[in-house]
Amino acid sequence: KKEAKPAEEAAKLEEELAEKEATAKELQAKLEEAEAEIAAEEAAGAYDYYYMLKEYAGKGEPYPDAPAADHTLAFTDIMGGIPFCINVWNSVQDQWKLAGGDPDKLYYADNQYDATIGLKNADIMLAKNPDALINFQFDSKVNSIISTKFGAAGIPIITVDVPCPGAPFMGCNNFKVSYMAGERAIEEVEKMGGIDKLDAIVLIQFPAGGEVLMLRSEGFYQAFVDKYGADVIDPITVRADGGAGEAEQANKAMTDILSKIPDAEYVAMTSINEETMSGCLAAIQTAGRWDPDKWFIITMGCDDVGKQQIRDGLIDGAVAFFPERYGEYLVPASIALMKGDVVPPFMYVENEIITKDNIDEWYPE
Amino acid sequence: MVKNDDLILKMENITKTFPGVVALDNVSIDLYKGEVLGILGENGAGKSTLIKILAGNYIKDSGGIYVDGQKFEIKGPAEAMASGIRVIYQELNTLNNLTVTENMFVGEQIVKGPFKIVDWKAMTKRAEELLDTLNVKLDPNTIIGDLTVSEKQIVEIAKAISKEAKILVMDEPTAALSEEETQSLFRIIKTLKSKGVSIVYISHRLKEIFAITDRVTVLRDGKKVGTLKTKETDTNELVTMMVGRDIKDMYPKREVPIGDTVMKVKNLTAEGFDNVSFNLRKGEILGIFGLLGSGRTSLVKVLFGANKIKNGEITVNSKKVNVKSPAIARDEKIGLVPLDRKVEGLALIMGVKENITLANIKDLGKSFLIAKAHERKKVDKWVNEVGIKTPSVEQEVNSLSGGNQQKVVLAKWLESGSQIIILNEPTRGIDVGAKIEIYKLMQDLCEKGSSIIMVSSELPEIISIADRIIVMSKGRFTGEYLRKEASEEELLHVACL
Amino acid sequence: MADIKAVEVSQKKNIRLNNTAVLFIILVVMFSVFSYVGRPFFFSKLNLIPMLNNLSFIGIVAAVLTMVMVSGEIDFSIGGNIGLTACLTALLLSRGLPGWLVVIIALAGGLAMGAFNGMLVTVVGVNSILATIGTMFIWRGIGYTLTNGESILAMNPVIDYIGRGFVFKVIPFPIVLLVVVFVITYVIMNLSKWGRSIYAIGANPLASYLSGINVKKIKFINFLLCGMTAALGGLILTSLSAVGMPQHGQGLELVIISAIILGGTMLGGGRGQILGTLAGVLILSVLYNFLTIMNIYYFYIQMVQGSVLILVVSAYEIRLAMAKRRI
Amino acid sequence: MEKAVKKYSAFMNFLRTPILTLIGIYAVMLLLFSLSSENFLTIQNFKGIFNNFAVFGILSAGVTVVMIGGGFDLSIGSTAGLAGIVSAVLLMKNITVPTPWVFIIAIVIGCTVGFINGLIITKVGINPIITTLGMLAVIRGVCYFWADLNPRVYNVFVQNLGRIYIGNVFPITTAYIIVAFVILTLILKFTRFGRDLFTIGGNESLARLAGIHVDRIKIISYIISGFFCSIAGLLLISQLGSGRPEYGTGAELEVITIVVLGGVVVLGGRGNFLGVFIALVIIQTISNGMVLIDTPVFLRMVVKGALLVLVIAIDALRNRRRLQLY
Ligand SMILES: Nc1ncnc2c1ncn2[C@@H]1O[C@H](COP(=O)(O)OP(=O)(O)OP(=O)(O)O)[C@@H](O)[C@H]1O
Ligand SMILES: Nc1ncnc2c1ncn2[C@@H]1O[C@H](COP(=O)(O)OP(=O)(O)OP(=O)(O)O)[C@@H](O)[C@H]1O
Ligand SMILES: [Mg+2]
Ligand SMILES: [Mg+2]
Repeated sequence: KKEAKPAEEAAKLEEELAEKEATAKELQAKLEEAEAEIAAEEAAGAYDYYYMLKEYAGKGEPYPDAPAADHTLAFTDIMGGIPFCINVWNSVQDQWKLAGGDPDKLYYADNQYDATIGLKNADIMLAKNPDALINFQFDSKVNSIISTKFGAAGIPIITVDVPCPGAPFMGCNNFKVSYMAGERAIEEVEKMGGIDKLDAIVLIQFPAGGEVLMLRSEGFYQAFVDKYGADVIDPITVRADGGAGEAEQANKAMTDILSKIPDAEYVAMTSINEETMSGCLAAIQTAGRWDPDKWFIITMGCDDVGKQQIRDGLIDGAVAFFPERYGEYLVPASIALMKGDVVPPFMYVENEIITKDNIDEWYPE
Repeated sequence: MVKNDDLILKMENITKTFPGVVALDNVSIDLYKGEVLGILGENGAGKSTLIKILAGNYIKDSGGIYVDGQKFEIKGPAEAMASGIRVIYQELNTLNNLTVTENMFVGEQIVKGPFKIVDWKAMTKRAEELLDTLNVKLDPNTIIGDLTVSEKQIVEIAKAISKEAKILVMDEPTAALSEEETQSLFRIIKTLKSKGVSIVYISHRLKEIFAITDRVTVLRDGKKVGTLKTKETDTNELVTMMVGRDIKDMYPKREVPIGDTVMKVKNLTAEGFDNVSFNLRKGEILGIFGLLGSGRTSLVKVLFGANKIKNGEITVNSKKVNVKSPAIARDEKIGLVPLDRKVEGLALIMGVKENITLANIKDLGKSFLIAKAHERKKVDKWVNEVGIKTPSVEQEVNSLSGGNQQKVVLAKWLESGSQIIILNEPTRGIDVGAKIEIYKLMQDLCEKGSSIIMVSSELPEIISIADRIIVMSKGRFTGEYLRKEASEEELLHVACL
Repeated sequence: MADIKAVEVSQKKNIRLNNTAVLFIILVVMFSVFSYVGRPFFFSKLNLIPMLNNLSFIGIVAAVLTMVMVSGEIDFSIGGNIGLTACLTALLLSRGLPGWLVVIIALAGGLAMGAFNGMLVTVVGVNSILATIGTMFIWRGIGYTLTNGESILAMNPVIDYIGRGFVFKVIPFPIVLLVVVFVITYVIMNLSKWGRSIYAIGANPLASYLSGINVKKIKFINFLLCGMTAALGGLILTSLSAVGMPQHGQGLELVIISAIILGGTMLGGGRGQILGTLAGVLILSVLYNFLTIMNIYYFYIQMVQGSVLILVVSAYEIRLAMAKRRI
Repeated sequence: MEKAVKKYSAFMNFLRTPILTLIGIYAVMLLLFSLSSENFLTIQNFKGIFNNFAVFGILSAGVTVVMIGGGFDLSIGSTAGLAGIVSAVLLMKNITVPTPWVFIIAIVIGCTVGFINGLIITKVGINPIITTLGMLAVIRGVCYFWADLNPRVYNVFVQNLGRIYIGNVFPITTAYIIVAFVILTLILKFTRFGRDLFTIGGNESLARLAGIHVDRIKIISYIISGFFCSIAGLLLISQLGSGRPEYGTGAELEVITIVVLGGVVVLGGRGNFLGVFIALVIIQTISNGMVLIDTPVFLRMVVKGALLVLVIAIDALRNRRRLQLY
């Protein structure tokens, strides 16, 4: 295990840590505030229409009165073609049909993980003047300009996974889900014999993706810190740039990380998504360091790739975001907004940890 | 057609036109087994074009080619080579990054075994042998970019004789060679001839034509003038055939009063030549003669600021100048009509207009912008004065004939007001008519007070046109003659010193 | 003199359409068809004005890069430059510097990047493809390092105006910039002495040098201008997105170069038209816009754009070959 | 004038390439990294470094061939992606295509793309950069036909293809690269095709005069590049255990950086595989070393760019026999 770092560095690290903690706390506070607000509104029955539609959506039954008929809805996708997004888009399409919407009036554009393209698409969608926009874009700050434009045009927005000022948020609380993953990994660590046996905690991140994405792994880390203390966790934590959620770069990064922790046997690990993890897993296997009993891996998303990884016994669990159910929130909420109704400011998917034990319950083959 | 076992090659009524020029007009030649056929003709007569057609490099417009009595449709160089036609091109063509051996066997490496493995050992050995037969000492592993022009030329010759050929064409192979090297080449030609190889030999040097050829075909302005047995003819006859008119008409010389010194070069040394001094006077045409690689081009490039000076000084109009770049040379009113106008003189894909004003862009208008009418007026003036034949001043110079291209280059320097004009091989590759016009233009300029430095390897031209001739050899001045004193033999002799 | 007459005959063959005109005809046809097929969305102020807005920075950079490419060089670092400029702008704003000063610093930064490229190419003598692929990594890497990969909000009246302001309350400022840059580059390339030198250098650098043109100086200044306009592009993009982020401009080099080539500029220099570049930028943008309106997936849009590039350039080559044969 | 025969060895000619610069840089890097991290100079680490450049190494083999012939290939990343995803789809559990056939199909795909590139470049006469830039987009689009299939690779043979170590130390992928580089070196040195390629890259019109079938040889060079794209595609799905349409994105820039760093001249006619191999190792060692010594993630991009600029600048200065005038 690594020796303690020089005082100077330690101080700097502490500072960073404090900052991160502050961010996390701030977020938590906001969250609680929002939850309180939602509860209040809920009690007042403001979201009834949305909840009613959502019930049908959840059951997969046609919505009453075909509320989407004669309406238009725009969906901008964060990165077309990746499993998670394919699942989301398919579910939006299915739900739109259940809502009685015309498929031709469901507009689609692919933001390609690129702010410039995202802006262009937002403008094109604006020109098509839909009744609502589902915005799935990778930078929360770029979203502010999109929100301004749509606000001016009086078109409501629902934002997916990445916050957008003034728009209801649907998706995952990144910090929360990764904290869940951390807690789950801790369970495994405890079963194996406690933190002393753990050699490393590996966080495969995508720093270029911005803060929101960083929370997807920092929560994992925070769970460990909360349980064992920073002085124990910091020396064994390794952060790596695994790229934009594609397996290739993650594979290379993981190979280098393995060299950095040449003696580590027991490792807890998470990454921004399962595609990334699949690259890392391949690297671990290739390096001959793979032992399913010594790696505690919890991933984010549980998309088609993740499910397969669970079934194959490669990962110990995945926090399910249920991308295939995003439409059940998004479409009812869009319809509610189109009709001038209100929806909760935060619509979190109820995340579950999917493991080999419960996967068949959630996803019967 | 009469079947003749000895007739190896027959080219019949070959016609080839380029934009603006009829390079070949119904030309026929025939070549017998084991003979050396000389082809003579002025620059631009069409000699190279004829052999490039034979080599499959150009496609003829019409006419027929028969090899061994069989009609032979050449689609490209590969077919020509496959049927035993080998060519030493006039333009040196080397791959400067590769070694002598590699260059020598381009496209036809020696291979062995069923998998056709390139046999480097054999190739190096063969290269050594070939260089030996040519009497040169060169390591075949030398990178060819490091060699001198004459060495490169020898490599080219070695390349051409490296493989058995039925027909061997040599386009001015001796242009860069010393007397000794030329003699080695002749020995080889004789050996090949005795083995039954037929050789087409192109040269401007009549001496060589008499020394080595059996018959000689003369071309003029793209037409065949006739074929003679070498033994039955003499210099006078051949020259008359080549020129087609009195030499006097060919080289119209006017006497122009010669004034004070305008340019003075003292102990000039640079890459390619050593310790050179001379004066140039107002209204004078100073000829510089030398063989390929003698340092002439290096010299004029230094005078024009395109090459670096190592030592010595240049004075223009009694003022010492440091010609560091062509821009400075231009500002000192020096102009250069370069050796290869297509590469160094013209922006080929631009129009006549743009090319004429190329060296004087700053004068195209008073402001930042080009005054189009002003430019047009200037250009029209030069087009008329110099006599450039072009359908329009917008025409890409690419499509002009060589002579007109050369006039465009000249007009460029006139437009920039040059007083000292350096011409490097001014009449290379242009037809007789245009040549005469160029000579006239040069003398018009002298009459108007300009001075001219003319580099040329054409003896008749330099002897007739230059007022004074300096001879260069291996980077040194080896002789200086007034026009009246100079003779072709003398100059050639001094040039080989 | 017979020759004079020859001159007067002139220009009959110039009735043949040049490539730029053909491109604009294609553009008009595309536009009409798209307006019909994509009705009612495509042909509307609400669509076309933002489309122009969004292509403004691409067009601006493309115009000046055309100058570089006509002179026979290329600059792959423009995307990196845009990214670094965006980061720099946002960082400086977040430090509380006044907007006008930030604009000046950003443009100066662009100049510096251009100067570095220009030095590598003209002084050291490095092939510009390689030099600028290298600096592309450097600029973008610095952008990421400065911001630690995070995006930074960039709100400031001056910056806001650059991408989102209106002139006379109706004309978006980026479109004004686009027009101004195209007018200036058009004047430079088609009407000025400077432009004449650029074309000459691209057509034959050696002959230009031997005609007294200062080839290195002109190439160097072209790189300077290109660096500066890329920085301007970075400012516009920062303003359009209200965010400075190191990802800005990623991959734009290929988009912009494709547009320029589509517009008839040849790699290797000498040929190219500013208006052709405008047409190229417009064609690619109109295609993207229309196909997105038609709900086509991004990858198929890319496929169409790639095919159009190959087809149009094939057409140029075939025209050129036919023109040669005709002589 | 008697001139002494200057002796030139092949070795001296070889030293004209940037190989010494590269070796120097690599030595400095080894020193720096091994002083700063005890984990650097370990067999374990070098196993990783070498296995990591498998795909780029294989791709650079083809690109080197194309570039020596004066061409350019930007479509490699997309082509590898296409070969990869199609193979992965064919290897899916519910599809019963025999493994050898999958390989054949992958190779046919790569070679076909190469053939199309070559055909457009030689017969239509479009600049190779433009042609392959267009193809880059077109082929990537084709990859997305299979975007929603998410094929995983379970075929053990295919998995092992890019993952096993010979004698537990030496990555088999590096063996492929070495074999490919050696074979190509031999082909370039000892076959007519190879020599003709150098001639074409050095001076195309001379090659035509010499009777070389320029178009044919260029097309073959693009087919070779396509072939290696196929292999790279197979390695991708082997090493990553899955097939995705985006695999190989951006590889073109990385590979060109490597090839150029290795001393292959962009305009053709010069280059050798030893240089490319060293460049591969260098690029991979940098990113690895910088991870080990905890350099900020983003600085690596700067260092890579700076290294490229440095090496080509040194090469430009070294090869500039006379002052460059324009
Ligand atoms: N590729 C070409 N394009 C245009 N014109 C050409 C081309 N090649 C030759 N010409 C023209 O054809 C004519 C004949 O040229 P050619 O090179 O055959 O003459 P030559 O007899 O070999 O002259 P020299 O003694 O100078 O070598 C000249 O007017 C020349 O300008
Ligand atoms: N910069 C240089 N570096 C090395 N050698 C040079 C350089 N310039 C010229 N030379 C050599 O100097 C000699 C003279 O060259 P130069 O080109 O001046 O000859 P030339 O007589 O003008 O030939 P041509 O008329 O064919 O151009 C040649 O051997 C040439 O290879
Ligand atoms: Mg496990
Ligand atoms: Mg000739």
